[in-house]
Amino acid sequence: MVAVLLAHEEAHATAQAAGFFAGNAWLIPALPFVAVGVIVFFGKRFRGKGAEVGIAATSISWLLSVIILVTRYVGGGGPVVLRSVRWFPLGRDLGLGLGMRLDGLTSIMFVVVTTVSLLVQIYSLGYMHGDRRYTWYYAALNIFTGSMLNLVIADNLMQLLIGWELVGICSYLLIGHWWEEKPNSDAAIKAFITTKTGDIPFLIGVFVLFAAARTFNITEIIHQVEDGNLSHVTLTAAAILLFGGAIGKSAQFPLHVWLPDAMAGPTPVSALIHAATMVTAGVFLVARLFPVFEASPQALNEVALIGAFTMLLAALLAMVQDDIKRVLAYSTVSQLAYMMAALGVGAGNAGIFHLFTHAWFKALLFLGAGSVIHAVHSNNMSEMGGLRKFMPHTYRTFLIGSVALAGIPPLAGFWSKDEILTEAFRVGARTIPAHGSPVVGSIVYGVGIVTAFLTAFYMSRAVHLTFQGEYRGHGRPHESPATMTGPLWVLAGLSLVAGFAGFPGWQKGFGAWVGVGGETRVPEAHLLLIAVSVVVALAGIGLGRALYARVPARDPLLRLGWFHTLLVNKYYLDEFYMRGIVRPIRDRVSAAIGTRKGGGILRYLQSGDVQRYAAALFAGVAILAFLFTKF
Amino acid sequence: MSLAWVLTLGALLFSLGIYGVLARRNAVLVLMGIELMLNAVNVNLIAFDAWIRQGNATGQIFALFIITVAAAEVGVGLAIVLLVFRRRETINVDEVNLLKW
Amino acid sequence: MMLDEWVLTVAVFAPLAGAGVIAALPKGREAAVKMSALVASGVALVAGVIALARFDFGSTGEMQLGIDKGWIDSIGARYHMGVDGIALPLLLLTVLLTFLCVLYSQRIMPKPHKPKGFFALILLLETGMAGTFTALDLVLFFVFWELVLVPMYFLIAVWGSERKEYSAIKFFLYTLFGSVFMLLGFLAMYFRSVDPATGKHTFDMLVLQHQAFGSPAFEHMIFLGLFLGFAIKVPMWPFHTWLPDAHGDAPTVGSVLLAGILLKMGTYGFIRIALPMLPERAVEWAPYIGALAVISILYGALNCLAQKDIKRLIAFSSVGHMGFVMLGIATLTDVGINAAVFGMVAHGIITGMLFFLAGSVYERYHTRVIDDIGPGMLLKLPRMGAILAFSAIASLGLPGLAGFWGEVLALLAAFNPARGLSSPLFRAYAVLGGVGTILTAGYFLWLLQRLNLGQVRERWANDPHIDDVRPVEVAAWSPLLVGILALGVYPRAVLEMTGGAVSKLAGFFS
Amino acid sequence: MTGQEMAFLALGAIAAAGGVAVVTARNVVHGALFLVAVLAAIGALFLLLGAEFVGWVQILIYVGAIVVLLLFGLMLTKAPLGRGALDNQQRGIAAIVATGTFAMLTWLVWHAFGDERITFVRAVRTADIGNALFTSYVLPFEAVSVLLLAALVGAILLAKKD
Repeated sequence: MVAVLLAHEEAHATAQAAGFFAGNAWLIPALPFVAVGVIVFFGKRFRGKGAEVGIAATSISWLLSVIILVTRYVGGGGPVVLRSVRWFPLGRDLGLGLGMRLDGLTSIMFVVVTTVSLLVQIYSLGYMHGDRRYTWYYAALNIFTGSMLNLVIADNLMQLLIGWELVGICSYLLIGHWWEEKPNSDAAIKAFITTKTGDIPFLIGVFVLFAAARTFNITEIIHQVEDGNLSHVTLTAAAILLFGGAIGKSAQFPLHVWLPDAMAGPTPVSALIHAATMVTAGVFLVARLFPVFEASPQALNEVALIGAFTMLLAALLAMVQDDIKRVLAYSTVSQLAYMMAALGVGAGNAGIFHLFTHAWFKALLFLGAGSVIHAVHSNNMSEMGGLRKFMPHTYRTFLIGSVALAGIPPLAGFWSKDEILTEAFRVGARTIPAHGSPVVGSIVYGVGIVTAFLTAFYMSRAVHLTFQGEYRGHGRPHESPATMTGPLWVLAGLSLVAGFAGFPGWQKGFGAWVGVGGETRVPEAHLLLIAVSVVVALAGIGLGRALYARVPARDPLLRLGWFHTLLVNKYYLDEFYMRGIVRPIRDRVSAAIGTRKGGGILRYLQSGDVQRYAAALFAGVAILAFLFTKF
Repeated sequence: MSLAWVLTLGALLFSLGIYGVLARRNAVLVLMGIELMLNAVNVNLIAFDAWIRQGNATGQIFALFIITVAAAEVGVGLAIVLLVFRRRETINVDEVNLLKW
Repeated sequence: MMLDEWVLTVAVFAPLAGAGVIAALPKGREAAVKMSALVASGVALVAGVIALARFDFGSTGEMQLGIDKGWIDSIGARYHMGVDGIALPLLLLTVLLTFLCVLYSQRIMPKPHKPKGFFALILLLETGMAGTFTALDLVLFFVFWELVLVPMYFLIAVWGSERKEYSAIKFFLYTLFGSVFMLLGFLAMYFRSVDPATGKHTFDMLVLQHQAFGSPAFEHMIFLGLFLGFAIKVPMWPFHTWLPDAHGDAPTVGSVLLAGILLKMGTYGFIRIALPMLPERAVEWAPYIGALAVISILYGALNCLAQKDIKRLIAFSSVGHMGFVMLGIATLTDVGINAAVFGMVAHGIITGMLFFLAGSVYERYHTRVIDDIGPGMLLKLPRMGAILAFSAIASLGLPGLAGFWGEVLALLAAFNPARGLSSPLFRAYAVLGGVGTILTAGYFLWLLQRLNLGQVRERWANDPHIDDVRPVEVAAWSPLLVGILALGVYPRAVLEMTGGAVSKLAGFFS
Repeated sequence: MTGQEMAFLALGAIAAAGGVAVVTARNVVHGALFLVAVLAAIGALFLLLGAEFVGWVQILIYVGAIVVLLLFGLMLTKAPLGRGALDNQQRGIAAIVATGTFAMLTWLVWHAFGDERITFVRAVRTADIGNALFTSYVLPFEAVSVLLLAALVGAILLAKKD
């Protein structure tokens, strides 16, 4: 791999040389935590009820992140900055550090997380206005932001795991923010338990790496992988187990079921946690430990195939949803699967590039959906329609986001999606060497094209149902306040331009910054491939327009018959989990154990018959005396 | 005279006492079994005393203590038996299972 | 130095003196009784803090602040006490938790009132518990160990609820049953030991660490005796059945002390006695202990899912958490034993806190059935509900809070067990333990949902007797809440203490 | 075989046979009378072993007091007759445990003291016992007297008709 990773030796030198900002990047995750303390204990006394504290802290973090990214970019990449302190000792020769590993990937993630978090917090000023747990909401958002940043900066797997679990609990807390309603707390529990299920393989994977490498430190582990110190079996096992965590967090099949339900939370939360940041943690994890995955073709193939499978699965589901947030949720699952598939075919940079662009337009779409929901007080598109007239800002920004997602040039989504498809195609065509199987590359490309078509179609459907035609809801909707439309326009702007960061042939491209896998692989643009994907996207949009331009009385998708039923029921997966796993354990197994009259044998022994006790006593004494003298 | 003979007699009486304690229903008979066991202990004490033959006859004195304790035990034991009999009209041990919950 | 020699004695016996004073006070002097109890446990707490201050962190593996005087010369039992890095945190936990219990009871007392007996018993209990963690002589250890039973029995039997006599007897019989075998083990070791200094048998725990006790078969029997004594106390499946009854029916502070400290006596016994004195046997027993530990984890968690009673639920969660502690011990590695000690302290704080909460909830609602209290407690009692949520989340092992480290480090250790243990087997344990953490998260979140979340039940909505956290509760709980967060963020506070001592112990196995 | 040994065997045979009869008797009063035989034989054995005072005390207290007390107990509680009424269901277990204990103890005794012999010396004088009792053992002696008192009070309290 690149010099960035081999720069470990100079690490401590670079900590000073990196300059003040890079050297003190640990401040970025620390600040939100400080804000949490202030908000929890003093929040209610502030005029803004604590919101301003969170926004201020996140702003500083954001500023630092941008400075670091810019200086790195100006410096043409720059070294990895490593710093750590010993946290606590662990036995004779071990210890756990608390450290930072600041490289391209971290810098990018910093900017993504802090920007979206900041915008969401500003947006929430309007959206959450008057909420009964307004102060707590901001505290939780800041715990989340801090934890996510900690996950990103972590230089060892244990620290990463801590961030990983903390974002999980924040997700739980925020999904269940309106816990007075039982479905919301149900969704929160489902999200936590489902992702936790993935966390166990992740934890075991960390242990596998630790057992082999005797360290949690990511840099050292990667070194050992590159030096070939770790056996293939170990690496395959570790990679597949770690990917289990990514499956849970990034909502990949078969653990994707929690994400749509997670839409029970406030919409800004969905934008932050369930679109732009936390759900990308799984992708980030694979990228962070990419050398481990690269060392094992089996693991890479698994990643790619799970990704390919999930992207199609979720895109199909997105077509039949009536709840606008669920459309976006399934879309998120599908797009995350794109990133996974990209990593799986070895195109790490393309995957992260898509993560980067996706964050903007998906956050934009969620916030736009939130704006709509705020106006019509319903999540259902069947109660929307015609909002274009009432909410011009929301409409325009939402449209930009949709087009970006659909992959129309020159918007952000096009560049990243196309890079992924191109890479997959090249792997399939064996024009570039790949760690995984070429067949898998072809599969990813084929499924990716189909998914691109579906993506364009369902976004077209959503836009038409929401904004075109006549208003079908109650009351008279109104445009949202500036605190809400402002962030929308910022994100819309980013969705317009972010794609150029990865313009093929420009400098060394996005990959030179990030340096995740295939660093040497310069992205190429194939005009034919571009043409194919643009045509497919346009076809999707066109089909959507044809079917939904005039809102039909009967959903045309019903013509799919049994397949539609299957989709509406989410492939019956939820049913299966509930009836096959959760209920049996929760209700039957535990009841069987819990209510069984324990101590049957003891009950027999404790008959209350003194003479039986005495018999046992004497027998015991005799036997013991015999044993004690014998031995 | 062999010490082990006397000790064997003690063991025999002790075991018979155990049998009595374990196999008898009647509480007074159980008490008799206990008397047998206590006597077995006395036999051992006296035998060891005779074997060691120290000046102050420790074994004999302990035997005396045991006889005293046995007397106290029978007194209290019979009092309990009488009390149980008065309450329950029976002194069969296996019908008195207060220890069971 | 005088102070160093006697500080442990003060910490252990100040409560006993307090109990004596209380017993001597005339009836009806309730205020004086409460004040004496507070002072006595306060003195013990201060002594504990002094011990901490005088403790040399440079050599945590050594016994410090020791005192060694003749006691029963004819059998060689000595008044030998001291603490190392393993005992000190547990001693501190004991004096702190008991002090908080006494503080809490200043205002909130279970029926039938009777403050005299209540406080005297708590103080007596404290002496027993603190003594167990400081004793370095098996006879002394055993005396303190048994001393704990009596006050706890009466606390449950007199001040308990529901089937209190049954639970008290059950607790008493189970633990007594175990300790008889433990005593046999002690005696067996005594009679096979030779103190190199005197040439006689010895009860000294430090000397016994370097003894051979005869054939492996004989040592196995000793280990079996010790195992029964300690495992019942922990309690490990299948010896756990006394625990939910005792916890469920004990008065609030009884449950707090029972879960917070008493259970640790069992695990401490493993670490202090069974492992260092019989290391070769421990290696052979470890796989079985590990298996029981994993069963405890899963069994406890599954049981929790079925509980309708909040105190019994927390009690069963203790079975699971102590399973993690035992799993850590069973690995025989320094990581694992560090994790175990950390887990003991963390569990003491967190579960103590949870039992306080359960008690306070019961005190207000007069029911412990989850579905009768909830849903919507968080709306009715926002502060109490928030504290409950915090403690429950700490208990399910969220990083950043105390519960996490004990669990994750135990699993880590299980993944890399000591030499001589089967790696695949222990790795399977680690995986199963991991499944246990999912179940743990499941039942705690489900508890929160049923109890805390949702709309307030109409029955309670306008009940004026249900008030939110009171000042005395704030006072008694805030140290625990701070401790939960502090240990989670800065586990070094405990691990720094235990490190040296554990390394020394782990040295027996590598 | 010396005279002493022969006397021991005779007394031992009486004691053993009597003991068996005590625990198997079908009539409770017979059982008590067999107990008298056992206790008397043991008392004689004590005399034989040179423990004069203990021997006489044995006969006085056991035969004179304890057995009488037991007989009173039997009569006051209307003890029934017959094996079914007197024995419980676990005779088999009891026999096994008793036999096991006996085998165990015998093995132990012969293992440890098989070669030791009691050489006949003169009997211990009662005066010596008195001396020892009121010098070296005065504290236990007092304790035992308190015990007797406690037993007395306890027995009265328990048996008292309230």
